[in-house]
Amino acid sequence: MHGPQTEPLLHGVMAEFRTPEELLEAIGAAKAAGFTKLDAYTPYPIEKVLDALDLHHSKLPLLVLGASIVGAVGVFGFAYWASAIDYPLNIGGRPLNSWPAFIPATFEGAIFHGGLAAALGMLLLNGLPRPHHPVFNVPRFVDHASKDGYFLVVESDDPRFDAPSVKRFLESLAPVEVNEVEN
Amino acid sequence: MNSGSNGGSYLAPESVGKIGRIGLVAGIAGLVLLAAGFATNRDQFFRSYLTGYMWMLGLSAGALGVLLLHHVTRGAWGVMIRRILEAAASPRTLGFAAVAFLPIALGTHSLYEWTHGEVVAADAILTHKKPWLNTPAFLTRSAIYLAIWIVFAAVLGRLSARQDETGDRRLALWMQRWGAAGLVAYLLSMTFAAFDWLMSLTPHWYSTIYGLYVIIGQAVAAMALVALAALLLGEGPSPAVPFQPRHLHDLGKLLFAFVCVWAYFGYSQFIIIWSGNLPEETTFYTSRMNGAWKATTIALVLLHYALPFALLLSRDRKRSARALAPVAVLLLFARWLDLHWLIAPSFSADAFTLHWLDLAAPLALGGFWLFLFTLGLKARPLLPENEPFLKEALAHE
Amino acid sequence: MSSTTNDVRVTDPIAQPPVLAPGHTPGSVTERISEMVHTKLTKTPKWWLLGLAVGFGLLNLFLLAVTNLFMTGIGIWGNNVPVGWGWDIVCFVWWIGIGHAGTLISAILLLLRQSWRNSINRFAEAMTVFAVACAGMYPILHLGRPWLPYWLLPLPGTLNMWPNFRSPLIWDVFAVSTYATISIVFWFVGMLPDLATLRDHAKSKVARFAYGMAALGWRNSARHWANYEVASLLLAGLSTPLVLSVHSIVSFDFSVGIVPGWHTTVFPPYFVAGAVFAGFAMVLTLVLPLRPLFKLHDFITERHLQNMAKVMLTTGLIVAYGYVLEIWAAFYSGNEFEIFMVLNRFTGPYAVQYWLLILCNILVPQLLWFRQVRSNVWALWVIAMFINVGMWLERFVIIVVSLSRDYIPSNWAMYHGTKWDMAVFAGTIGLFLTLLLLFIRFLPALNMFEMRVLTPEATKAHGEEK
Amino acid sequence: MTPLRTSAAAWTTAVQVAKTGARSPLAHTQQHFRLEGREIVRVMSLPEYLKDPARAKGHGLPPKDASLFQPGWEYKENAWGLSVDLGSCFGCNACVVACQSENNIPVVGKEQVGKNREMHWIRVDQYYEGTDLENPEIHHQPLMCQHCEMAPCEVVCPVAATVHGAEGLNEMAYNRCVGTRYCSNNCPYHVRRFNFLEYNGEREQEPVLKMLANPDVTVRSRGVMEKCTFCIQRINRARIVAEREGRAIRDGEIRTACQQTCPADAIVFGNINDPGANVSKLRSEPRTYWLLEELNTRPRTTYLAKVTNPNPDVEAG
Repeated sequence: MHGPQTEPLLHGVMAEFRTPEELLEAIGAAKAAGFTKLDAYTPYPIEKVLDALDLHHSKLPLLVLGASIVGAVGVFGFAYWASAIDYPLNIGGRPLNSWPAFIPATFEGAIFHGGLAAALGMLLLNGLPRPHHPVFNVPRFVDHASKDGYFLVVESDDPRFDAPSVKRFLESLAPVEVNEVEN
Repeated sequence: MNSGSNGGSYLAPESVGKIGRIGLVAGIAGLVLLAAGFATNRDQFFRSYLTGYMWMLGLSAGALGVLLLHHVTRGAWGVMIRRILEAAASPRTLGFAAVAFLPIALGTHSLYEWTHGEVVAADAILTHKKPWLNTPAFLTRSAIYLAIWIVFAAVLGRLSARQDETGDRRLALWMQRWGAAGLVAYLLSMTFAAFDWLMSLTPHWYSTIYGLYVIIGQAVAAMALVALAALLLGEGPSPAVPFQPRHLHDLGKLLFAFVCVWAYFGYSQFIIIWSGNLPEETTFYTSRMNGAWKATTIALVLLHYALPFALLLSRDRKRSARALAPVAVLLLFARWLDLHWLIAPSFSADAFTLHWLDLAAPLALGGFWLFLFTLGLKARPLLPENEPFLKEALAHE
Repeated sequence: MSSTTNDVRVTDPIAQPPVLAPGHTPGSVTERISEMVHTKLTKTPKWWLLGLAVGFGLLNLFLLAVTNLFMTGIGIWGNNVPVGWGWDIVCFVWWIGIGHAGTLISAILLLLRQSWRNSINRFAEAMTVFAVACAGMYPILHLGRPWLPYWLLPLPGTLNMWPNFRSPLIWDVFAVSTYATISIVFWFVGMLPDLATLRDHAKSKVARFAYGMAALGWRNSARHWANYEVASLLLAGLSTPLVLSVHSIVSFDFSVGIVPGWHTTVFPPYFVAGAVFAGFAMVLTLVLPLRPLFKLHDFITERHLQNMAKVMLTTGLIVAYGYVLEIWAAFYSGNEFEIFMVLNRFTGPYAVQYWLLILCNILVPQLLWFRQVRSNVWALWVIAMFINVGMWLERFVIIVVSLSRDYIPSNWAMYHGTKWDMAVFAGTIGLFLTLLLLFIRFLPALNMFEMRVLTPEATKAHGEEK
Repeated sequence: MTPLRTSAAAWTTAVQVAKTGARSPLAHTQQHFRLEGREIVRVMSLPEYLKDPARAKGHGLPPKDASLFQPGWEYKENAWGLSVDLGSCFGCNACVVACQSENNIPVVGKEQVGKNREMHWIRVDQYYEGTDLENPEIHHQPLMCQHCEMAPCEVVCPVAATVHGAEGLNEMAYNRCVGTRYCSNNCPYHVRRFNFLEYNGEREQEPVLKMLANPDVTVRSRGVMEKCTFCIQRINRARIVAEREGRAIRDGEIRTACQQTCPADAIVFGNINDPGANVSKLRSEPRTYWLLEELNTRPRTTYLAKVTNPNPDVEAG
């Protein structure tokens, strides 16, 4: 891996393509060339790009399941404790542990926690919020990444990274433009 | 399993015939048992028969409902399983259901308290209900319900057959229109069938969600059946129907959704009655919640909801017919349990009952039904080749 | 059914209008939609300013009405003793029902992989959030002591007491607050990539900064998208039962009570269907005028209108099913109070409201069976307005008419909303309108990144047909 | 017995009535006077009563196991109950006034009464029956909080402001009430009263008026629900006295304000756990019935059905 303590000068080298197909081909070529630290930037999610980069192992579902269980158990437990232990009251002749009536709040507790976990977990796993990122240093990226540009970045922590040769390699793939992405 | 490739003609594998023969044997065996039961314990016979009948009917009626839903929404998920649904909800199976209704029609006096003139006369509420709850009206309505289902099954089957022959693209539109009308007719007729055949077992009690509860149970039964059929038809090196994980995922999700909705309807009815605590309504739950049927209730919640819910959460399980099959079998059992839970306490509120006839009835009716179902599977190609959306459905990853 | 001449004209009988007009590319979609936001302030359309003036005016009426309410007490409303809930809860249920279409479109249709949702989901989600905001105020405003709503939360306080978890109103607190939170989260998460687009194409520094902060640094990385897609599906998977539960719990507010006309088990599904029915009517009410105003015909095509009309027809029929069952069950039950409740709706002092409700919710929507009606924007808008009124009347009939004549005849009394009831309702409409107009002006009202998915360029890459 | 003058000839002087064209709304606390065939007030003739004394009881309370909450709550020591004899009540409304003074109930005025917001904790309902419009049969029924053991109002209160006390009273914690009014909606008897406005504002500001109030009873503010308490202040006073004297509360020691004032002794309060108490004896009378018994609210207030024995001469007259 990379040795230096200071941040490398480059985040990576970026190539822009016109269509998703070209991007997919480029990803294939880069993987064939042995690069492993790749990221693609597309204006909308493309299943095949995620497949090509092997990005289908999100931990999110487990996180959400866990949070939902915590929410459900927490709310039911609280309702039980509040109604039957901490402040027992005879309400309409109903039992202290009126469990059938605790279910709606329990259910909402599960959804509330699960939903927040899904959103916050997504941000967390994506390293957001992070207002600035080196890729924004490329002017064409800013103009096209969220519109109609398809970008491939070979990142500098790739063991085979060597800026000039990566640049040459990417240029061989007939991109719109190749840029070094400064940190 | 399936010998001989179908070469894209989507014909039923031989295993279908084998299963059908097993069904026939089971049906005959069950019939012998039923006859023995009829001779020895007539009241019990009718009770068990009603449970078995509703269980068997649920397979057909549920399939009809899902088929209608598919035609209305024209979802790609339904194209792959349309022939399975058509085989399950055919004039053949529903016609059988109509014939099999005869014992119930003959047994009304044994099943329904409101057929007893002296009881009705002594009870103001039952007297009030007499214009609705009387034997001729009951039988007339029952005939109408069965006729409605048979008609819609026949029409959709005919349209589907014509589509195979002519490939007329307009037929898809007609199926959608019939689907819309049929869905309305099915929901209303099944609601009232549930009221008449099941709810009126306890003629004082009523619940407006009851029909929907029975209907969603039938949808669960139908999807469980479809999952098993998908295993039968989609397995092996050259499957009769090329089910992809994605297709099964859709079916699994639908089954999961139906199971959740079943729990939702069941809970809705329970919490409203529990909170209101009106004696007019609580009678349904007194024995089921606090009395002899408490354990059955708990088992039902576990087997019909908690366990399938937990199992079906897994994405991998939904994407494999082999992994789905045990859940489907569990749910088909839970369907019977649900009906037993609905029916048996009406006759024996104070004691849990389970009679051997309770098992003989579904064996007999289910066996014959299975045989007829396999005949349906064999009758036509297992995918509608001229369906305009077939390509889309197959391509579906 | 549609006439055969219609079928002859169309070459392929099952062909449907596209969900996105042909000729669009990801770039053109992006430019066309972000233009709605990036127009200079000085070039804001006049109709927008006019609408905002109306909305803001009504919002001030709301503040006035609420000030009087807080100063004087809810006695300024028409509520009385048999009829403890009037316009307040009618409007609460009306608003919260409207919210449901948004969640349905964004969550359930996402799970069902219905691509026609892509162009209207953002708008519908925003509508959900604003409708829930309007709805959420009523339970607080309608309190006798509206300065104490936090007592309904399970917070430790000096009284050392906890809320009563047996009360459906507490379930409501959990349901509505969860619904509001998750709707906002869903809306915001859905907007993230579009906020990034607005940031990237902002013309002023202020805009770039504001959208930049809001976008949290989203950069369209494949790694982002991977988690994002999972999160969207999970949120949709959670929102679907959530939306069902919310209106079911709202229905419990009535059905667990023992008032004839309230207490019936079919309420949960029937309320949910009614909510979706009302919600789609409101989406159509708003989208139909916005489509020409913003020239959105390419994005909101006839297909959308057709489909929304079909959803309205379906849910309207489920609502009708509920009405039929209520009436049937009353007579079947032999319960004198139930029978009287139904007869009172038919012929009692509020019969006009009841029959108007049947007209608006049941009879008029049957026109949607006809394709010609479904594809006529004017007819659709009028029908949607009927449904908006009908769903308000439905809650009025359930709440007020049931309460005004229940068990003990000596209690029976009429209820009349006052000008303050109307002022608060008009005020919430003002709030809704204000928020909605601000939204379509400053936030991406159509989902850009999901619209890009609908372009031919993207569908080709996707491999999987949507 | 001589025939009485009937209402057919109530006046001896002829009066002329002419329209003035002016309109004035009437404020009335009751707007519907027909029973609609409901068994709210139960009446029987003497022969009917003699034939079957329990005729008015109807089905009686539903069995305990009709409830889904098993086992239910028990009230081991005192269990307060009230019996109202419809045969004795002649609708004088003295109980209403007594209750109003005892419990600091605001007088809300014509406008608020016109909006159905009167605050009486007890009211005397009037129903007219019969086909003779000129001379209908009139029934009176005092109605106050029934103190249901399975109170529908309590279940729906989100903040537990109304709960059950150890002696079976349906208690209202004014301090805790936030005013959702759900309890009032869900009370089948609609005996709960709500402070829609600050009805006690005047009383609070004027020192002299302040002295009008019963110091043992809270004065309620705007936005809270209130209702009959079975004069809980009197119960507590008796309890203190009894505890000081080291004995149980005696039967008849507590008299509610309405009971105290009733000239016909139609209202009797006491401990229904004490078989010797007057109220227990009345409750075991065959004429006893529970209002809306079929709802299984299990009220602590019971009614004694009215038995009529009209003089046939009066009927004819």
